[in-house]
Amino acid sequence: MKNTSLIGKLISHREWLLAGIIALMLVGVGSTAPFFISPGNLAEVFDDTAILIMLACAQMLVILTRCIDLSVASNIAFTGMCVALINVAYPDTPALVTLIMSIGIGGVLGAFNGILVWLVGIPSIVVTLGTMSIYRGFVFLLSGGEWVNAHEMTPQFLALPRATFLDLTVLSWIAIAVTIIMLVFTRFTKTGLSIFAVGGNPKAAVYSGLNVGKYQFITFCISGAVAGMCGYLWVSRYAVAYVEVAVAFELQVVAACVIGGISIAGGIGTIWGAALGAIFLGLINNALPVIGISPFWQLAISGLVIVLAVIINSRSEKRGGRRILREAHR
Amino acid sequence: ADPVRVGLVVKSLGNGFFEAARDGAMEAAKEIGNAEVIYTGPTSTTAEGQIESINALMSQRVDAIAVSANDPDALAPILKRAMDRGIKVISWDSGVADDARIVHLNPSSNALIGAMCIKLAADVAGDGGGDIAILSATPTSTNQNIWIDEMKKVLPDYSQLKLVDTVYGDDLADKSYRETVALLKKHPDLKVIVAPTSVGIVAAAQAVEDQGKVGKVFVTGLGLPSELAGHVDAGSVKSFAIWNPIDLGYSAMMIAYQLTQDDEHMMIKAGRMGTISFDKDGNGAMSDPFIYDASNVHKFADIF
Amino acid sequence: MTKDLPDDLNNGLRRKLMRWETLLMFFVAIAFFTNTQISPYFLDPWSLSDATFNFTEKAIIALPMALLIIARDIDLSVASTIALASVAMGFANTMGAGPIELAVIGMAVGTIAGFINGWIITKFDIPAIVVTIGTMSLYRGIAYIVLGDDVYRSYPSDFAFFGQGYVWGVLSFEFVLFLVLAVGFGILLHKTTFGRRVYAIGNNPTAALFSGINVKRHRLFLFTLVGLFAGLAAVLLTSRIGSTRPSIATGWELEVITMVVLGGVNILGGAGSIFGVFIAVFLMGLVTFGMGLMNVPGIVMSIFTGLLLILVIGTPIIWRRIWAARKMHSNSRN
Amino acid sequence: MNRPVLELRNISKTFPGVKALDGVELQLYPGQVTALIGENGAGKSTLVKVLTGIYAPDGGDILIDDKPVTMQAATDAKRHGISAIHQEAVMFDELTVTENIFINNQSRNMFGLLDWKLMRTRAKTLLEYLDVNIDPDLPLRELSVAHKHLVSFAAALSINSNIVIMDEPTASLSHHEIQELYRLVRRLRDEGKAILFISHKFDEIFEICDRYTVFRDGQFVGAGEISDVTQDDLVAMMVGRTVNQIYPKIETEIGDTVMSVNGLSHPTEFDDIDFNLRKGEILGFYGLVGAGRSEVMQALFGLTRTSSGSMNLNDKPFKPRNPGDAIDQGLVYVPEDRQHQGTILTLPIFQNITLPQLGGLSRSGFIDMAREYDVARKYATRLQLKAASLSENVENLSGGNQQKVVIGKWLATNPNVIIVDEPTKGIDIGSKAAVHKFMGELVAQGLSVIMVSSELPEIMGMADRVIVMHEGRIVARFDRDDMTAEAIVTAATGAS
Ligand SMILES: Nc1ncnc2c1ncn2[C@@H]1O[C@H](COP(=O)(O)OP(=O)(O)OP(=O)(O)O)[C@@H](O)[C@H]1O
Ligand SMILES: Nc1ncnc2c1ncn2[C@@H]1O[C@H](COP(=O)(O)OP(=O)(O)OP(=O)(O)O)[C@@H](O)[C@H]1O
Ligand SMILES: [Mg+2]
Ligand SMILES: [Mg+2]
Repeated sequence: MKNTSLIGKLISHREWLLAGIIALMLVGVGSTAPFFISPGNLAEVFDDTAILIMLACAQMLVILTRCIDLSVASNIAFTGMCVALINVAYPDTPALVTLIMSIGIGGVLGAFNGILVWLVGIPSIVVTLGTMSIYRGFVFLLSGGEWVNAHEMTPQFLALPRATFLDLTVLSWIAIAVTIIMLVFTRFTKTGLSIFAVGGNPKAAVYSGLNVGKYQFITFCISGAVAGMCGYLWVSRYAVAYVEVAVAFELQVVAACVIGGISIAGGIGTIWGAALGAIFLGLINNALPVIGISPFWQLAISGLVIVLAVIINSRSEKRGGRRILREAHR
Repeated sequence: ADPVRVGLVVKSLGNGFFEAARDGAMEAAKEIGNAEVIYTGPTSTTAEGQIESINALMSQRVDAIAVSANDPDALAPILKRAMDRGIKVISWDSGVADDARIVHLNPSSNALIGAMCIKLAADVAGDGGGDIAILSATPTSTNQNIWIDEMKKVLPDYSQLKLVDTVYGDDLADKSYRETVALLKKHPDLKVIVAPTSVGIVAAAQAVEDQGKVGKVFVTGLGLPSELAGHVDAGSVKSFAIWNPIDLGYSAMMIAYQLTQDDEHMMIKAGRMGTISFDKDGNGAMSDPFIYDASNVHKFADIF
Repeated sequence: MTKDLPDDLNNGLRRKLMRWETLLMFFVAIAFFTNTQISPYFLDPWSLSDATFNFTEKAIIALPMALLIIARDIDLSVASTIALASVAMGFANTMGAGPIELAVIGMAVGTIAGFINGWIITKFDIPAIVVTIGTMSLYRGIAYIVLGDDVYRSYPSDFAFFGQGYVWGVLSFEFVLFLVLAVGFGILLHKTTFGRRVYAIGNNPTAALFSGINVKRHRLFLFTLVGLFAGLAAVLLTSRIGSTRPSIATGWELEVITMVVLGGVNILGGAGSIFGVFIAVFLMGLVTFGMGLMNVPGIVMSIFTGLLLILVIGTPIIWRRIWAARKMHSNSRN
Repeated sequence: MNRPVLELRNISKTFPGVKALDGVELQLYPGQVTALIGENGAGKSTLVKVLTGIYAPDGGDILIDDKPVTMQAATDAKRHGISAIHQEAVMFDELTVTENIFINNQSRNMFGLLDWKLMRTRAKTLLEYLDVNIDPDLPLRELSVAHKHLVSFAAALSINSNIVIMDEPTASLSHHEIQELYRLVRRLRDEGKAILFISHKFDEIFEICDRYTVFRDGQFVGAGEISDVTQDDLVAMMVGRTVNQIYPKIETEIGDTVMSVNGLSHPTEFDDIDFNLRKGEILGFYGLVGAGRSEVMQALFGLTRTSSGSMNLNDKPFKPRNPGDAIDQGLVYVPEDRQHQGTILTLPIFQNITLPQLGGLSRSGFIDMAREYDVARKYATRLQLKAASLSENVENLSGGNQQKVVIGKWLATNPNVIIVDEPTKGIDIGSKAAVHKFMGELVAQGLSVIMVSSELPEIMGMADRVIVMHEGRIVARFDRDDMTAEAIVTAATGAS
């Protein structure tokens, strides 16, 4: 009896379950390829996953409000191209200014999505399906289809995400900072709480004086700003900007949220969940080649994991009836 | 008379290599006078995207199509249909099935390219030799696959080199980068990465630099001087090879034009490139690849 | 008190539908006119016929997808299902299957893939979007496992008929098949009990259940149907390009959904018509064909399809709002 | 008499096709409870929504302390000292009790961040004030419907307001909780707050209200002191006519057993349910809200799996696997939640009515639209449905008319057993009488009815026999001759 309730508690706390699976995976991979779990390598894996973590956290906010942002990958490509071109035109721009600009540009793209959802009232999946094509098309118009290559970028433009501090890259630190800010934001601000509320029950939110559309708008702005920042980080990390940057990455971001237990129906989810979901995917991507599994298996494995994760989540979410009968309580 | 219109279909738009080829084709068109180049292709390296581009060219009733194929088989039916409609079809750079084009223009002899890549790898690995790995484009890329086969053929001659892995970066910079990083992790003793793709070689060089492996791991293969000059300076790339993509585009355009003029397809005059001969399967080669290193890369970096 | 309620059966509904389709028709007319202006090649029967190949397979999936979306579900795995079915056909081909057998195998594999989607979704009661994001990777992943960097080709020459054959003059087999299926789906959705139940489920699944509709079975059937049609599309596409790679049809799921949504199907379920989807298919076809004639790169075309999507969905919403505001205004003055 | 704190003048609100409010007026006085009375669809809830900034009125003035104000959003209402408990439970299931209570009224610490510790303490205090024992850290979804409602009271009280609006607050509360609520209302009144109390139940109106205002069809009919009027006066004002008989028990010939249920059990919801239903009989199921009656009925209808027990219908074993089976065998269920379970609000009336029997109205799968419309019209006429047309969406109807659509849809299937779950919940007295009269006609025609109701007068007035449930079990059975209100209520509370 005690046992089942313990398991019940564990499973109800999806994050712990997910963290456990991640730990198991690390042990498993580490036993075949010990170097994989060396601190240095783990830091690299984290560095490789940092962008996904940030995007998943931001996407979670959007999903909490019953929306979805499919335009993040295109936003990355667009903002990345913008800052790369700016860097080519004005090589003296300090990296920090570039970072701030990227947040701004991405935020504007996000705000455009948000306006269409809020003020025009088009379903978010339609809006972002549209802007996903539009933003990526603009990358082509902006660049004339040409690539911006490493040798055209200035060293300081390239240095920011690579610089290390306490054995972690600045990119990793940015991801950690974003995650912490998001945690505080969701737990301890009125806006954060309101985002959960408008997604959990939009009608009740209106009755409580919360403007559902406005909060959806805010989450799109956040998602856009984070995507914009990731645009710069991506372009600078891989030292190239071109039209197809991060193509189809939005699906990985949504998948990370799904694995992290964020309910697509809105209102349910935690930053921990989103971050762990992203780390989980990042780990799979990095570990498979290491343990000698053909890259051709990678896609099927992550697909299978997503399906299994949502099945497990759905089981733990089921709240077997209200239990009117007395004995059942004891 | 109406100008002769030739559709130049490339693997993907925005790729520096193909932009240079386009410039060559334009040059040829200008030289011919009464000809026009329609430069088109998808933004990602997919066969479906190329099919749509070819469909659009057919609708405009162009006179000839010159294609660098993302997939030799998937493009075959549509190209056959184009030929049925009286359009002259050639492939260049990366070929299609034999019966779906009149001739195919290889940038160089495939055997030579394969041999050259391995030779560059052997040079950079030094006498001690070591492990080498190949970073290719998409698994379906015709020319890549042929070159890799050719490399494997000559490898036995270089007993000091050991091919440990072949990975695919899909001609996407970020994917190539990740694949390179994974290679470096998986094979700590890796000495050389051979990337016979202009996208892959840049990404690989960047990854080697970021992983702090400059001097230990070298990248070589096929690439553009303009994109690799920085990496040659950084030391991750010692030398690499490429033929002149401008010449390649120029030749493709010339050949396509000639085919619209007469039926000769064994010996085709290609302007300043001279006469190019094609075998009974319609395969021909343009010229030998040229090797670039610190001594000459900056000179050519301004050209392509 | 007991006087009969006015007999305006259907009128309200039809009026609502008409408004949407009129708007689409208007856009189609604009696109058509523009195309005649920009290119002398546009009004050529063979050109038009060639152009239909670019969208027919997607349009065929859009038909059952419309039903699925009306019933409040969605299937993002259709493109991957195509890959899986195509790989299965390629494999069967190496075992010596004939053209008809290949087609049957393709459709069967599609059907199974659709059934698995539907089974997981209805059995565990998980949102469709989540499950099909997973199976989207899974199905294509299986295709990669089977085929890796290899290719299946040399399909029998008779097999080419499905994707390359012509029924009559410029009318290709694919296109005629699409026309027939569109009529069939129009009848299915708008005239049959099944169609009515699809609407009921899409508008309120709980009340549909309480009304004696076996909601799970209907949903399962719809997913299976979408799978079957993805399989059919795989047959056509494989036949058309005569080869199979695991990357076949990448990104199609979003194009199919764009067609459906553009056709006025409410992405949140409950509303839409096959006729709307039918027109939307042609609208997208015309727009992309016209731009193709001008050699506009595909990526730039996608800007236009994106804008078109937002514009076509957004215009009636804004229009309705202005209309309501004006009515409100005139009311309050009375 | 003192001056009103809140005064509405000439307020109008139009929805497409409906004039929900047409120049109405209302005054609320400090220290007084004002009842707002009117039939379903009279515009009461619409007025509440106008008052709380959820709907913008088309015209008219809202005056607070004689100063005109505008309400743009629910936050404005809060600013003007108005708090409301709405008719529908509009709460957040996934948030905790504390979060729900302070959703738009948070306390912050010195960093500008939310101060959960303080809010939890305040939540505890509020809940104690309401005399309920709820853990403020529980997610709301784990609470019963009644407790959820009480949390919404706490949320309304967390705002320091002068005006408190309660829209049918007792609809989902048990007898005990209703008494608690009365105490609360009186306490608020004594604190000098102005209270607007909306209810369809006359006993409570006469018990706690000081004044009344009556609306009919969106128009103001009259207002005054409760002590000056009788129930009949109010009814006459509401419906514009007098309603004599609210529970018209038609004596019918009771025949043989049509349905028998033996030892029906469910792992967690109910246990050992045993009863017979005879032809031409109304069998009442009484219990406090949450006693599990709906779960039993849903099991009979094939919606819920049972763990053991057996059923017979028309002398044949009855084991429905889904509602379709039950409908085929002549048993139908009118659910308690009209809006979610009963109707499809966004579809037209005629499609709602014919939905359960589409098969019968079609030829090889193709719907015969003409016949479909005939059926719909027949039942709409029979139930005296008030609507613009049969193609009107159900969402545009008032609650009572929506209920008529649900009943019509089930009658159209020609059932022989009809289960009605809270058939008159939230329905005005006029529609209620119509529903009751109709049920009488049904049994007179030989149908058998199972009626679940939490309203004692309704059960006692209508039922031939009454079964009382408590915590998932049958605890008492009464015949028409030996039922008394005391005995039934005592049994329902679980006291032996
Ligand atoms: N959002 C809406 N859209 C259209 N019509 C509406 C809307 N809300 C209410 N109505 C209509 O306005 C009228 C008044 O409804 P309201 O809910 O105010 O009645 P009520 O007096 O509260 O009834 P009840 O006692 O059933 O709660 C009804 O005819 C109803 O159908
Ligand atoms: N805590 C709860 N959370 C979610 N839904 C609930 C909760 N309590 C009740 N419900 C649902 O609300 C509806 C009304 O519940 P209610 O309290 O009337 O219980 P019931 O089982 O129907 O008991 P009875 O009919 O005897 O009152 C039912 O459909 C029930 O499933
Ligand atoms: Mg009301
Ligand atoms: Mg109930």
